[in-house]
Amino acid sequence: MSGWMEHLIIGPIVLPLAVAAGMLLIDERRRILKGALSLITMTAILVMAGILIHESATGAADGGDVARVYALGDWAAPYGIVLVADRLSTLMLALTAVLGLCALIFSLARWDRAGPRFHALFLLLVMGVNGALLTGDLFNLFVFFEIMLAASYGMVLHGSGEKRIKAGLGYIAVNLTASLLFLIGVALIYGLTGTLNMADLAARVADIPGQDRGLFHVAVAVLGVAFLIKSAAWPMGFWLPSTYSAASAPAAAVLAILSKVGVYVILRLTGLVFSPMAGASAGFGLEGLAVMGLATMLFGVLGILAAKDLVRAAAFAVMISSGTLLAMIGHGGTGSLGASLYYLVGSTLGCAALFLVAEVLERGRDAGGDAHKAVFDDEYRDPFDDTERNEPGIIIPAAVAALGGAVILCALMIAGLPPLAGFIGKAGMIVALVASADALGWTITAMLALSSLAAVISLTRLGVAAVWVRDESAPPLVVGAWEAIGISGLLGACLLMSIFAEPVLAYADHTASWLTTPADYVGAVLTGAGR
Amino acid sequence: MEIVLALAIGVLAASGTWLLLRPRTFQVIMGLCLLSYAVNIFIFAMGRLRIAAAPVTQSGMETLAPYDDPTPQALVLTAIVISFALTALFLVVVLAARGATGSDHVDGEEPKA
Amino acid sequence: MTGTTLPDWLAITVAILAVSGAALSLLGAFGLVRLTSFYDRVHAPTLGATLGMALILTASWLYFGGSQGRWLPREALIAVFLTVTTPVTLILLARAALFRDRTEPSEPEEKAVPPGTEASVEERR
Amino acid sequence: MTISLLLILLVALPFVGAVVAAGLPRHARTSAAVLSWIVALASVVCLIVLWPRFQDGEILRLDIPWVPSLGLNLVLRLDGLSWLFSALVLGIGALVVLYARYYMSPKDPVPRFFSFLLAFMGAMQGLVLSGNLIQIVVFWELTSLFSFLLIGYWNQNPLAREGARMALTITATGGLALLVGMILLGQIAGSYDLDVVLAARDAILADPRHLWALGFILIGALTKSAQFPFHFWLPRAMAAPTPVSAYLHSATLVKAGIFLLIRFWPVFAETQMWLVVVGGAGLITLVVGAWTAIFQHDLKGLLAYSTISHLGLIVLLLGLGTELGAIAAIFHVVNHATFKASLFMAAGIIDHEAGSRDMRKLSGLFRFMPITATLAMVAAAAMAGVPLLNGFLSKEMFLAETVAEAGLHPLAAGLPIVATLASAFSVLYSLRFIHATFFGPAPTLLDRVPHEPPGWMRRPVEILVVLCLVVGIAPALTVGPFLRSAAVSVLGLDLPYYSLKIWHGFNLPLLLSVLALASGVTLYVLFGRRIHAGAGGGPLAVRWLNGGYLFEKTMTGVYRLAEAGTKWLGAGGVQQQLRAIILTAVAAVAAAAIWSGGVFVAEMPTPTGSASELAFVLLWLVGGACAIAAAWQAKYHRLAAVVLMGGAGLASCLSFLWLSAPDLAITQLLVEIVTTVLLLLGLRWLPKRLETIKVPERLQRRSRLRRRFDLVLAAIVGTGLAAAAYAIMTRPALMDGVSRYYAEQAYALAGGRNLVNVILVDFRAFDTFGEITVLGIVGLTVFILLRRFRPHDDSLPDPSQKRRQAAADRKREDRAEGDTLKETMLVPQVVMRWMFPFVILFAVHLFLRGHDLPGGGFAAGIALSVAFVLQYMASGARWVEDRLEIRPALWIGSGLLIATLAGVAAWMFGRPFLTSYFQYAELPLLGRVPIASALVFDLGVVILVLGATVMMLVALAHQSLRKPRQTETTDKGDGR
Amino acid sequence: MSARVLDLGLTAALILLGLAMVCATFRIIRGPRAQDRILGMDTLYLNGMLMAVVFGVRTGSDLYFEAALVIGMLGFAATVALAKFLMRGEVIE
Amino acid sequence: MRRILPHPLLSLGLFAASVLLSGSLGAPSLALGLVMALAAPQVMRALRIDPVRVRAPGAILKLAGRVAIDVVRSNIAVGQVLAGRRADRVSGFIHIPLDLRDRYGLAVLAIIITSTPGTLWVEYDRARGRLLMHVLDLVDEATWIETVKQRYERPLMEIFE
Repeated sequence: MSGWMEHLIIGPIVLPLAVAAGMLLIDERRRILKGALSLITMTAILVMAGILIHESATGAADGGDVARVYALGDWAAPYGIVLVADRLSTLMLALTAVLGLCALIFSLARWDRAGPRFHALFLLLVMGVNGALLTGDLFNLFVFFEIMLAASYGMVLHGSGEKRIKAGLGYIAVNLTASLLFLIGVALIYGLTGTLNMADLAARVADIPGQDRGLFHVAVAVLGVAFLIKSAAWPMGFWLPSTYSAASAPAAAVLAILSKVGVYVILRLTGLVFSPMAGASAGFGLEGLAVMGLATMLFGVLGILAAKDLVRAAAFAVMISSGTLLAMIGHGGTGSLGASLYYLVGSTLGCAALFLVAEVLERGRDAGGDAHKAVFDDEYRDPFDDTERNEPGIIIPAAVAALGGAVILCALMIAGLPPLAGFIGKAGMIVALVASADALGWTITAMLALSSLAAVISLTRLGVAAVWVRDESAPPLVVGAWEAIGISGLLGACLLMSIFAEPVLAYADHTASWLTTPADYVGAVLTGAGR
Repeated sequence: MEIVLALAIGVLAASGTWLLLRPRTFQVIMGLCLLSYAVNIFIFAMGRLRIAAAPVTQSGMETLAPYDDPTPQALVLTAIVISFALTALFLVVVLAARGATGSDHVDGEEPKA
Repeated sequence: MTGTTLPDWLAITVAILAVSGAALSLLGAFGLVRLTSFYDRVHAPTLGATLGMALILTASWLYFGGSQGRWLPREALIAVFLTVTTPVTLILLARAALFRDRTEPSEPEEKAVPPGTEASVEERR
Repeated sequence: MTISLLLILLVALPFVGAVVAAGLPRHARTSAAVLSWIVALASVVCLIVLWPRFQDGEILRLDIPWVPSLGLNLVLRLDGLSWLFSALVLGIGALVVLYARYYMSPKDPVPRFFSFLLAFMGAMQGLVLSGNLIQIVVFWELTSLFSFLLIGYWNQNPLAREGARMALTITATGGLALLVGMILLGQIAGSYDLDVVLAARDAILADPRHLWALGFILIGALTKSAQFPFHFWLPRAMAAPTPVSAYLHSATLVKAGIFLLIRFWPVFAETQMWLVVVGGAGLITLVVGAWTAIFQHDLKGLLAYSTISHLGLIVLLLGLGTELGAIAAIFHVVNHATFKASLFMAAGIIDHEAGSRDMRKLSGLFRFMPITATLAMVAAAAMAGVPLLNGFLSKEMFLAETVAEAGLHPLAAGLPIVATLASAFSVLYSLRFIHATFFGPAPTLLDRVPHEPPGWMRRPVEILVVLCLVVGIAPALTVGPFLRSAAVSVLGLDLPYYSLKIWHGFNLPLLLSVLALASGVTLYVLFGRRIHAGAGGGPLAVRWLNGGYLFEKTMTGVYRLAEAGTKWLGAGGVQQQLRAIILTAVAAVAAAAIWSGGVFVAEMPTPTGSASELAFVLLWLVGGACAIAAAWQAKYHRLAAVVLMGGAGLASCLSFLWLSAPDLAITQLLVEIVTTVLLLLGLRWLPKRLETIKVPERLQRRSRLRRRFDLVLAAIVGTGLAAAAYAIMTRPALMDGVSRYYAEQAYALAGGRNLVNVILVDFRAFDTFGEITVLGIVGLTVFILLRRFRPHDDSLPDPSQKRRQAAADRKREDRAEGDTLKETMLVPQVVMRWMFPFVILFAVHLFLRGHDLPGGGFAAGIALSVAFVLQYMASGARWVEDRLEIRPALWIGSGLLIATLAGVAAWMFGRPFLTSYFQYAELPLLGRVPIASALVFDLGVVILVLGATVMMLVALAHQSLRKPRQTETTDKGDGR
Repeated sequence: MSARVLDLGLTAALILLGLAMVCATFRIIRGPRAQDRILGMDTLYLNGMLMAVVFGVRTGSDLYFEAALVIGMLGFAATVALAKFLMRGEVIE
Repeated sequence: MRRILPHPLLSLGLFAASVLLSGSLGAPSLALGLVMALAAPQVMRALRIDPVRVRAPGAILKLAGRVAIDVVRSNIAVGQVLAGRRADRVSGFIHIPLDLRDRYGLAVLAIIITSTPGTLWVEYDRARGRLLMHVLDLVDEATWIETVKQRYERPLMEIFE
């Protein structure tokens, strides 16, 4: 272990934390400084994620895959906690970085003024997500989940307002329950196997004695329920629409990744623990996942059709995307997984972008609405209050047309219509499903088509209502420059991954096959350097 | 000993679950507290039960055999802290909800008749 | 049970001290059950908080002194802090109870609210 | 190379033009038109240049890899059919651009219009030039998308918006089906390449899945070409500007479906399904469209239904499955495009110059716009199938085919009759179109005087009408080669005999043609007036066949269903959500247990009978009773519930102690103290609940049921958790887990004896690191939330106790307000204040000894914060804050920073984050003292815990202070 | 012999303290008024602490001392908070 | 001296407590005790709390002994009450006029009274200098008043005033 590159992997965790901690020491009135700081930090994270993903994509010198292992405290796995940057986690890391950066830029227009300590919380949230993605330890995963959730509570409640608080209440209650289940599951697993390291667990699964196996499965089921709650699977995801639609736009955009972290963990664990090398446990729970996923998709479809505004539709789109992924994981197979990963990235970006766009479109709409009133008419005025609070900064022209275009792009991404990445992902999944030619595959295909259809119907309805139907009396649409940059950043990412679909898809496919052969991962972690 | 502790976990968990499913925010907070007691003991129990075997090593006896499993204890400590923090947060959100909506129902409004 | 090096007399003393302390505490706690008025009940736990505690702590001190040679009376810390802090609770509690009884006497069994204290008559209305 | 370039240009030019046009300023009407015109012309030139390359079935190809792993490549493939369609798209496109320049109002953002138009053109080009199945879908959906934008161009008009949405919904649905169908087809054929698929006809038909593939593809094709029952979107799309109607809804977009059918005609034409579905849909559409068209009063409506009918005709031709039918279909596509586009443009001119499209308002326009009228008459005649016009030719071929088919199949016996009927209808509505508009008395209902349009606006119509005439008169010379090359690319080189002559001699088809003409005229004479006076929409089945209405109904139904479904499948509130979660968890556990064939739980061991276990039993008797009582009391006696919970907490602390976990006991105790204070601080702001509140009987019953259910659920959860715990506890202890390593190495490698603490600050320090971050975040969030906290009205006033005590104080003269408090706190204050340094001392000890003995940073931090809380409780917030600087945010920040720095410091030694270092230092006087860098980390923990806990408590406590001075913010809680 | 007596005595003490806790719990649950419950809680804490001490003696381990000290030193903070709440309706003013 | 040791008694107490907490008389423990004894009282300075001035240190011991005896005696007495031997006893409130005004003296008195089973400090009216006390076994009001004033208040006044 030598050179700064070795420590790169922990950068996405330590850097935002250190900056956030430092910000707490800075006067809240120095907003520009804080904004600049977090912008720099997020950019740095993006760069780090870029380096890591580049490394995963190009592979090791001898042609194998790279799983960079970082033994915290210099304690080798499974005794210490390790961070593992493999194909999957770096992919998610990069996604988070892009999303985070864009949401941050968006928020610079005005949201960072809606409540105190925005930047610190934001960075901490990003740190939590990064940690959850990188960690190779189950309990540490719990801890990072909690960081992520604690910060997301803060972000959901950012700006206060009755609607937010009501939604936040349910969100917290549900997630606390999930955390308890998580703890129970982890504890049981420890009680049976004596380890918390995921790779070590994967190595031990096959050797679990027969009389312990039932209990082990119960433990994983409990754990699975916890993750399913986080990934908003039906019937445990009812909190998601109300929460996401109540949260402030940049928060919602970042939250779009949160449910995917749940999916990520499920993917990781099924890949590691229930792989064919898991002996009698191989393939455990996949059917359940598939059923859950389908139910979630159905619920999302109904919800998106019933949605009355774009934000809510976006929230249900997040659910649909979660459901799709769960069903695909349940379906299994390298082909499906590869396309699903591609879809994961695309749909997350699309939903996030829609959250941002919708906020701009709909903010003028219910000017008297509770949420906004509470945000910007603070009974207890801030000492650093200023008049520009409600202004989104520099305004760019031709807002309506640009926003209309943005809505269309988001809708294409979410509904999976060509020629954007949403379509490619969906087509890839259908290809794999049709190829598998089993009943489950066909059911998922049907649900995929149905969900696309529902998204088209709903998003055109709501999009038309938001962009084309504008009251004469309504305030003119304005888009701040920061907002425009943020939105176009996300959409640009969508476009890029559509144009360069082949390399991205190849990466995803390769990741899928890496996931289905966990021996490499286990080997990399358990032979990692350490004391 | 084991059976008593198992029953204790069961009673705490059942009471907690019951409260968690109640409509008033205060009940839910209490439920979460009780549940986290139950879960803490549960995690702890995963290290099996030992009396008078606190995991503080004596010199010359650096093996696991004479001590209780320290790992679950460390996990419980972390869990205690986190659940404490989140309980506090939940409490504050409950208060804020009560302030904003005037109701202490978990939905932020009284159920319609 | 590592401390088997204790001399017999010390062991027996420790045992007696512990049992009697515990018994005293139990007696105090039992008072909580048995006494009928709150003001009476407040007195009960003091048994355990004073002599009961003292006996048990002494037992502990003797035990650790005898078995491990640790004669430094660490237990004294507990004794001192407990002695100092218990009254705080009790005083506050009694005061609160008194105030509540004066203003909202809802329990018929609560009798003998002290006469002549300030404003009690007016408050009772 | 040049060919590749040309191919690329054919598709890319329109898109480039679209992007440029989008960038033009809002009022640049002419520049946008010129740009589009140039683009269209340039493309046409490219097309013409390519023409000599293939007339005999050659195919020009260009492969551009995009996503090869999905089989999705851009394959530009030009054959005769593509060329013909491409020519239609570009040629009519060019004319429409010209027309639109004059049609569009300068008030509209015209560049955007041209941008959409060009983009649509590009999409169509991409579609017809597509050599890859998935690429077809891609461009297919793009045409839907741009047609959506074009239809909705006048977005201030609700009809336009509705029409656009409907069109998109229908065609996108079709597109999805098409995607599935294409993927399936590609998998059957083994490739998504069109050439491979077309060559693999036998293999495809041998695979039973081909029916599915065909079905899905047909859904796509039929929706796009507006076939019954998906036809209704087309009339609604008439809300678009007329150039759009002329372009999309006569010449191109709707022909995309036809194109697809022709493309796959060689593969599927002979399957039963093709005959039934395609033929059937075409037939019904033909008749229904024609019938409905008769009763339209709107010119564009009439044309729209007529288009539907003609599309039906083409589809029917294709559905017949004969080669001549296919040729006739291709021919009619071209013919229909020319005359229908010109008619739409004419209708647009009328609308533009007369201000109305309603035939009931229009009349006698011939005298105002004779040239336009003549042009329209010629085009309408072509539509009606009058000889010497192109329409006649293809209609003749159609009738001939029906007659031929009628002889082949008994089921098809009626075909000629139906075809003739439809033709008669078409004569009827064509006649009506002309007569009602151009003849009769001068119009009275118009609000302006109509006149001829600008010459350049008429020019496209003129060109098209001339084309109709030329083709009609000399078909073989004009359209012949193109038709042949297209037919060759579909049918192969050995084409069946067909003749493009006007005169085939007296035969049955001619007779039918004449019959149709005659009966059409007769019908118009007989019923024309009545139709004109009718309510529109027409009699008979037309109303219930109004798919648009049904669609709207369906959509509302869908929305309503979705709402109901969301409600039914979803949860109304948090309570139900939590219940669902717990139910799911229980179900998941049960399922897992069943899946793995049960869960092993050891036999109950015989009780050891040790008397000391009795004490443990008593302990949990207490704990359990407290827990249950807390559950029971939490609704009405909240204070009692807090107390009871404390009891349960104490029991668990003592259990930890009993079972060898002193660290846990200490921490849990401290946390419990703080939690109690927190809960009480919160309780002040929650409403009191009284048992006396009456709930209606009905609700009571429901809630009783719910409670019973919850009770059962809670019991199940409790039993399950107890069983799991029991099962684990009775298993042998783990001897090969990670703990063994900890026990063996903690002292040697990490220099600590307290294993728990060593794990926390060294082995698994990262957990602790995360845990304090959580605490810090929560502290911040609490502060943020409470800064905007607005208490509810009924908790605004002081608590009743306080008020009464204040009142009592005021009553007596020798007392000031607040004396009761002062006197009560007199003694407690002394004790609590003097405890302060002692608690600090205790905290320092906990902190220092943590590595070797029970204690540690977290416990120390909480103990410290209890010290602060004691001061707050004893003396009040102001007293404390006047004397001590309470800056929790600062503490949180510094704690985090210190912990981070302690971790980062390891980098300087080339070690990973959080690597600890320890050493025994020989200090004078003190002797050997262990110095571990983990202590620095732990110091960060202490500071952060203190900061976060104090932040929470203080922020809550400040709420009572804040009320009286509402305008002022109390930012003491913040670190500024 | 002495160890036996000691063990017996300490066990008895534990049981007695356990019974004392049961009594205290009775008062907590029974009430009837808030002050009774808080008093019961105070007693419970006290007996719990004593139990911790006796338990420490019984196991011959010094490690449980801090836990007892925490109750002895800081346990009153909880009851004071409760009492203060009862007295003033507010814990911190 | 004042600067370094604003509260000598406190420092002494802290030193003792620290050593007890360390549980050893080794050099590190003593050093830590010393440091704490010097450092911790600084918070008292921040809180602006008056130091305790003890005028008669000898009296403290005497009082302590007396209290210890009283505690044991009243333990027995109350124990008998609780054991049910005294069915006829009455409990009640007594007002005791106090001359003691020093805050610390009052605090110590409160602790003594409350720590002694059978008596409870309930309410102190500062304006009138009157203490309300609850007694479990109220035999004779006057005796109680006398006891409190003589046995406790006098030495306390000696110590603190």
